[in-house]
Amino acid sequence: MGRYLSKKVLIYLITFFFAVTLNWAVPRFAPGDPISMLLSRFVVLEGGRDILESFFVKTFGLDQPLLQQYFGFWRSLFRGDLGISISQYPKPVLSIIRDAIIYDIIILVPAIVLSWIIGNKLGAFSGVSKKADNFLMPVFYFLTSSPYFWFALLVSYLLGIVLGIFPTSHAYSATMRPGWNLAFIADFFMHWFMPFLTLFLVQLGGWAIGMRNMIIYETNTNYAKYMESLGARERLIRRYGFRNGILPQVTGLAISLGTVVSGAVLTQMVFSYPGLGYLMVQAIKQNDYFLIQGCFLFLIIMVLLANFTVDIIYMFIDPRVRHSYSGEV
Amino acid sequence: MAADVILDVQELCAYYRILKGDVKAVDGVTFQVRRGEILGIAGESGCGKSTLAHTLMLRKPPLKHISGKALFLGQDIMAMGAEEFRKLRLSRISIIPQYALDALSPTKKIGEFVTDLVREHGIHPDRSFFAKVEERMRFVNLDPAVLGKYPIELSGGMKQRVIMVISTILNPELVIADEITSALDVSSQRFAATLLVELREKGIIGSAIFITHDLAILYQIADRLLIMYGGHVVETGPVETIVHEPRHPYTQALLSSLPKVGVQIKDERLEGIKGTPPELLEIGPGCRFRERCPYRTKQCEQTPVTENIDPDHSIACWHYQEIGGERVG
Amino acid sequence: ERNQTLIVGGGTWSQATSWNPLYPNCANGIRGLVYETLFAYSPLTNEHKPWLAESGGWISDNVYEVKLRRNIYFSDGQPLTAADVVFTYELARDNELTYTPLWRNLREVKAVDNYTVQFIFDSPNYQEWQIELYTRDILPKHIWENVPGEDLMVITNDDPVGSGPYKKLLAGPDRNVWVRDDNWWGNAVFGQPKPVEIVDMIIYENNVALGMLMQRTLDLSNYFIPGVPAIKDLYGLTTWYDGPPYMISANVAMLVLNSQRKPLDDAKFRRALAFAVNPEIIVERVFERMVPVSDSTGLFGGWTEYRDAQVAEEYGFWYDPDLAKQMLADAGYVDKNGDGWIDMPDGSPIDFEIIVPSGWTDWMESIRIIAEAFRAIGINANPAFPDAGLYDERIQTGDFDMCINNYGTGISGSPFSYWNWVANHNINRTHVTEGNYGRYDNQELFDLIYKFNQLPPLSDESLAVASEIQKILLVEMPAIPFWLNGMWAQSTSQYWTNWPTADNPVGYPCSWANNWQFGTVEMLINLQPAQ
Amino acid sequence: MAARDFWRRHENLYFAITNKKVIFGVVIFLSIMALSIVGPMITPYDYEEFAGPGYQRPSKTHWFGTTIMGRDVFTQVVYGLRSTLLVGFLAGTIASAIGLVVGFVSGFFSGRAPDEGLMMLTNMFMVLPSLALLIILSAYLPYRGIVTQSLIVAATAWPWTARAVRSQTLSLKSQEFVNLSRISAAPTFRIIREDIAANMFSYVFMVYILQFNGTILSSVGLEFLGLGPTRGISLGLVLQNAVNWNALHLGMWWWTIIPGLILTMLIVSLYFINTGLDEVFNPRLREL
Amino acid sequence: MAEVSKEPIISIENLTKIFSSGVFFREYTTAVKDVSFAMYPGTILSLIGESGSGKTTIGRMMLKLLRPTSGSIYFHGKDIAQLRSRAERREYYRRVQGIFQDPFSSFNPLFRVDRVFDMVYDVFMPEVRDREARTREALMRVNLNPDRILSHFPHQLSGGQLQRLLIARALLMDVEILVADELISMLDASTRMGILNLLVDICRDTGMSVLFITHDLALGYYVSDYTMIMHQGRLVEQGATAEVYHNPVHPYTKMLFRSVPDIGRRWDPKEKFIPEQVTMEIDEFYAENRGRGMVSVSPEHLVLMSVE
Ligand SMILES: Nc1ncnc2c1ncn2[C@@H]1O[C@H](COP(=O)(O)OP(=O)(O)OP(=O)(O)O)[C@@H](O)[C@H]1O
Ligand SMILES: Nc1ncnc2c1ncn2[C@@H]1O[C@H](COP(=O)(O)OP(=O)(O)OP(=O)(O)O)[C@@H](O)[C@H]1O
Ligand SMILES: [Mg+2]
Ligand SMILES: [Mg+2]
Repeated sequence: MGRYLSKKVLIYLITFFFAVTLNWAVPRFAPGDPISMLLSRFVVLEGGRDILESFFVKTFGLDQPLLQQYFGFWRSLFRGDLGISISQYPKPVLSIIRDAIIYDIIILVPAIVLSWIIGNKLGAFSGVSKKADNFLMPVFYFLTSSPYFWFALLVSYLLGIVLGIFPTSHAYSATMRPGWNLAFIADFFMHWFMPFLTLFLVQLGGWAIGMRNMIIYETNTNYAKYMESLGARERLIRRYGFRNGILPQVTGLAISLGTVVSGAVLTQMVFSYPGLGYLMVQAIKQNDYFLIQGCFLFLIIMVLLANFTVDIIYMFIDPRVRHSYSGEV
Repeated sequence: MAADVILDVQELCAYYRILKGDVKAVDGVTFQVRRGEILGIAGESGCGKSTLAHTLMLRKPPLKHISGKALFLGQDIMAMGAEEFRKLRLSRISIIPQYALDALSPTKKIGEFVTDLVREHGIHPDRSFFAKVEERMRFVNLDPAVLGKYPIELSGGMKQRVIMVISTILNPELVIADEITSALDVSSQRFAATLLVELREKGIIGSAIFITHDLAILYQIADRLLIMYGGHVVETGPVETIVHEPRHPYTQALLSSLPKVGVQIKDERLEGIKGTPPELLEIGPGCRFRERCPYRTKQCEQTPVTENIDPDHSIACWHYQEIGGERVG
Repeated sequence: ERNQTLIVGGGTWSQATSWNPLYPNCANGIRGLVYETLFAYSPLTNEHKPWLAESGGWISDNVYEVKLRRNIYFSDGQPLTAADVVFTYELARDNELTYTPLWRNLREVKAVDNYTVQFIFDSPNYQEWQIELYTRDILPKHIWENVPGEDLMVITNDDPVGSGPYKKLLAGPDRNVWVRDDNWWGNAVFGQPKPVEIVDMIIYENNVALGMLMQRTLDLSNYFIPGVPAIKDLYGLTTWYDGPPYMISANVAMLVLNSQRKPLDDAKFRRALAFAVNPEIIVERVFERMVPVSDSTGLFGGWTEYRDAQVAEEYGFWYDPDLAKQMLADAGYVDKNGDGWIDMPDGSPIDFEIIVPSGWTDWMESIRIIAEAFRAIGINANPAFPDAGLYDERIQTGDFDMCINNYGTGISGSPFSYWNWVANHNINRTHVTEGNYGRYDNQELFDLIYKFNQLPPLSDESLAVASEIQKILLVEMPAIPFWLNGMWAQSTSQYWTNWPTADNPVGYPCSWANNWQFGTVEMLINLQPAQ
Repeated sequence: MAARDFWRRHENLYFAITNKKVIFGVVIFLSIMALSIVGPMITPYDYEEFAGPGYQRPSKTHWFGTTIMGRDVFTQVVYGLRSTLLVGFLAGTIASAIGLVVGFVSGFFSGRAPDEGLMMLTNMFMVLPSLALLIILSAYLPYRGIVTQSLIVAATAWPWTARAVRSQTLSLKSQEFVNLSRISAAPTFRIIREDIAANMFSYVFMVYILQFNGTILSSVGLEFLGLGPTRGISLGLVLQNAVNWNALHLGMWWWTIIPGLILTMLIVSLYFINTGLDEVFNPRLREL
Repeated sequence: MAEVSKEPIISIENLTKIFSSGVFFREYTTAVKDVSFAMYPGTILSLIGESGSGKTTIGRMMLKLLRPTSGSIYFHGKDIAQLRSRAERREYYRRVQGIFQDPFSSFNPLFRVDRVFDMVYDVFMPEVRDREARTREALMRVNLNPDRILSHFPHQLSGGQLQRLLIARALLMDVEILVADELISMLDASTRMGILNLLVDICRDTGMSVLFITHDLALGYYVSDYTMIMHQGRLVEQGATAEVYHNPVHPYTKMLFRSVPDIGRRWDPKEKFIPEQVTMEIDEFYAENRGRGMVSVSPEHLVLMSVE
């Protein structure tokens, strides 16, 4: 068991190391100089840009040798310092991420978790009921095959503009001030609903399909046959199938939760819903090394943590894993 | 006499309906199981033994009941309503399947599995019930702690015993044991086989049908033997009679090809049976052994009628009178 | 309250992170809403409107004197006086700030009395000064004198204290919110702005902005929104003009030619290109007539005061593909190898790439049309769409044939800014960031532009130099002005009315950064709540 | 009788062509393919040409209507379909190929250093957030044609194929016929080709379908973010344009819904084929 | 018992196989431990043991499908680990062949069964012209009708036919050593004997030597001259078949004989038989005989008395 964990940890550490290095290297060796880019957009007196340029180069340490920059990067990483954003100077990358991430979480966690729960339930239902399957399976496939942004657009247009039920953009009304009052919460919910719905529906399809196939497989296994020969009712067998079929889905859930941030980029774009996704796209468009790195690093850490958590959870919920790594089998 | 019969199978036909046609794996099978006996069913692989068990316990497509009756305590289980039949299983008629190694749901502890199963039969698993289960566990030489374990934590032999306990937990009148020893080491084989006898001795089970391709084991534990060939029953009789005075050419050939400890090739050359078993797909009438039979005649193209040589010894062969009993071994 | 809140969008693209006016990338609205300049500038009338200043003018060839208004207070209650103005400028003398270059010919900034400041120059750049007057935010000395020199651009100034009509309320990942300062000194002078709050929304895509307009959750959009002419009336959107071109012009979109590459180093060739394109098609198809075609000189708005009609008449260009072909042939550019494409006089083939940033859809469509036009006269040109970052890198390092650009061509108080962008002299460096991406090298022109800068506005001499500049630009054609990008603005009248329009020019409907002092504050003053 | 014999011999084929899901999927997929092949031939326009006035709803002259600028949506869709299919094909092939090679090598040398190394790499790529990686990768390429885009998308899509192929290889490797070939001193290459690769074919085919779908969806996402091909046209770009030019808000449903629907149906059809084939190759799932 | 010549064809010395997996965190399984034996021409040597005792692993090492962790296998006095080049390996396989437990998975389902012969010709005797004729002859020798076998696909043939095909293949090559791993366990009672008899006949005729791996004691007795009993990777008892069967010494061997079902001899119904007991018995046995190691109880009978 300990061995299983240490093996996983080692893999994750190596992954982390490579990811960080890659993350550090890619922007630096790619074309596009974030500072000249920033400079060309400012209206300043002639000669003012030269002053700004030397200011930035010094501030961001881009005049140092590469290796030194690399080690410096690791050093500050361990201090929890992800550097300072160029495009949003002088805000620290970490606090930019912190401000944005909450919106990702608020949309994605419920969308993922709910779509996971409901998708699995529906998928299981579809897997055991032939009649339902004929109708549900195409629907699932349709949902999971739709590009997020396209689906988001349809939702936004239909519910927002044609029916006018929900506001089409942003996290809360312009006139609202965040606070723990009913009005704000209601307003927030209205804004939250459509992006949530989009993510929820599209992901629902995927989970349902997965579960459908799992349950068909599970209800054809020998233990299902054995139970049936011993007079178990179909409901019980289905419950068993669900329990076994859900295990691979748990991994999927963890991975989705890990990609919480990047998962919603497209939907967030369509609804101008704040979050890390848009931030990252902007950072990339503006060659903001530090912000890109920060976002990316953050994502990797999230994904690794999620995977790791699942590995641990798995040891508890699936006896097979525990044993296949302890050499008892 | 009739009161002594637990299971009375009459002219049972069950085919696999598949794309290519009907696989007549159980074709006009007639036999009885008497109270308190162990009926051994032997035959080559593919002769329909498992199909017979499935026909009695769990008919799933493509397996279809075509005709014939199976009277279990006077009631025809072929004609029984689904719910009625469901209740009958485990409590009165039960099966120990061939696939013991994966007959348990991998994510359920043994105890939970048992609990769930008996609940399906309206039994509330209280303390006294568990006391009984634990006692049975001890009876099969398993630590009752096994109930708190997952299947993966058990060895093959242990799983086999667990399955035997589960299948007989409600003291069924009839147990069908399908190839329960084939996957085991000789020592576990002996244990499992004698266990069945002990269960009967202790009155836990009424009668048993023991299916195997290994005549030597049947010799150890069965009271009567039924030899199947190509979906037909070719010979039925008390074990000593069948083993020592087989009358059907197939039984004879089968017995003479069995090696026994203490026979070396240089001393006695055993012969196999020439040719291969018939393909059961869309097979026509006639004795199914005729292709390989040294005594075949034109008459063999008609399906032989089953005749009782003794009250207890029946045979399906046109020529049994000419052949005469042959002592083997 | 919704009807006391003005919701705008289009000027802010990421969360505000700095409220420091000395840092050029500070929050949109810092200049104009929070900090104020001596003068405001109205592109509509091309006038400098006294703002903090009561008046100002050259009292001698090299001394500009500003008289400040009395009773101006910062939001912390401290008065704004000559000392603050002097402090603001001396800050740049003593530290490296973006306006430090001013001190190259500024000798002294002197407070004559509490309300009079004199700028004493060695040799004044009159034209640039025109722009400077409405660009510099006057900082409260009592606060900024405590900031160490090296931190001047670094601090975020989270709690900005300025003299302007609004104060910072909050900033989130999707919005900046400003709240009215009811004690603003200008209430008495200009009137009080109507919106109690201004919410500047960050909107990721123009279709979102349109959706918001349709839902009335946006009062003023400063996005380029395709389809506005089609649905304007349906949804009751207000634009500057009721009909084409709908928007006031804000900058010149020009095709920049890389004069370091053959055959674009040949002025004859460059000039011929100007005749090949019909900008009308671009205006019609891509912009649905929301922009006008540019004048050959590129001058528009207040700059037209320097336009020399005669030069424009004589050297201007128009759409005439046959003429373009003829001009090329005359200069020796014909199809030598018979592949259907025009070649160099020495026979080597010509193959151009026109670039705009990927995703800038209107420009992408435009260069498709331009490339098509070039191909129509036998010049092998193809559009290409590198990502924005790469586009910048390539234009700055001169790694391109042609590109569309408008970074420095925005309307200003002097055409100097335009010419200095189009033909900047500072081109001998790896990254060119001050304009003239095509690295057009003509010392005569550079000298003229420099000279123009040093001449008093609208003096005869300045007009003469301006004609000369226009002539050289037209003959040499380092960049071809094709159309005038609009000051995109669409507003809804559900909550606010009396939007500025051509018929009712009560302000400048623009929330873009650095433009609030262009008349946007006046718009705020003149807005009326609906019903 | 001969026909019957034929079907007996080719049971899987029979199941494949009688499987309702496969039929449904194939019909739709072929129709869409046909559209992409025939479409460009029958349309009188070029996809970049101003084919008529803007804002036209579907009509006889413009089957799918026109864009805001007057380009013909049908023409854009059919040309776009070509490149989208091409991207799916290329990226799916590349991703499957990488996954195949990695999975295969790693399965073949299971338990040894190359296996551990490759699996570590695979696990790394598996946990790297792919969209983020995609965005970063594509942002740093000067121009992206269909090929580069396919490469980028494939670069993040292969890991799960590698895992699947590895386990498949492992199970094939333990088949005795491989050992029989080895004790026949057959050349390693022949073993790989005839005993392993050939037997993986149907499996690989299904993996390929899934990759095809996955890569199409990823690339459409990239295209929407403006990180798609910088030249040419594709369904994703048609959609991106529709979004950028406010098609839906301006009431031009044909410009948004039709391409999106075709794209979605393309993917749906392949999923159907995949599920159907799964039932065919996996008799346990076969419809009874 | 067949004539035993002095020179072993193959001799195995202190063979050990430890499976390990993982590069960073190794996990070990000892499948075979310190096994030595030799094979002489024309003899059948049966290797008997329960599932997982390491029988297959020994067979695979002899076929060079697995590399021993330690110990060596000498083929005519030459360590087979040294056979590295393709030519050397080819020469080895020309003499040493195997047949696997599962006839169905021994054939690549995509190819006609002829492929196994073709491979033999391609690799070992490319010079042979009359391939077809030779193949037919070999098939006849194993009682197969070539016309009903050749150019069929594996799934069209029965297990017995396939297994015979493999024997025919070995015949074609005229091998010295045949490793027959659970040759008949997948086959029916009725077909078993035919194949077994065939194997023994071939041995007699050609002097081929067979390692007959099985878990069936009766079968082992029936065919073999020599018997080796394996338990948890070790050879616990080995010797002439009759010796081992009639005078088992090791508790494990004894237990095996007690539990084998045999027609004509019923299990003792009074004995409370529990498989787990044997482990204890073995421990006791080893404890009693501490330090004795492998002991020769009679000239042709070795017993493992203790493990150190
Ligand atoms: N699902 C099925 N579909 C079609 N035919 C089947 C199916 N299951 C079994 N059969 C066929 O039915 C016949 C009888 O099979 P069955 O499993 O009853 O044999 P068996 O006597 O139990 O053999 P074994 O000893 O190998 O278990 C065989 O010919 C087999 O091929
Ligand atoms: N490739 C492998 N990797 C790791 N362990 C292995 C491997 N092959 C076999 N083993 C292990 O080695 C031991 C011996 O296996 P082997 O297959 O030799 O037993 P066997 O006696 O042939 O059993 P059976 O009668 O079931 O064929 C077992 O514990 C098995 O799990
Ligand atoms: Mg069976
Ligand atoms: Mg084995």
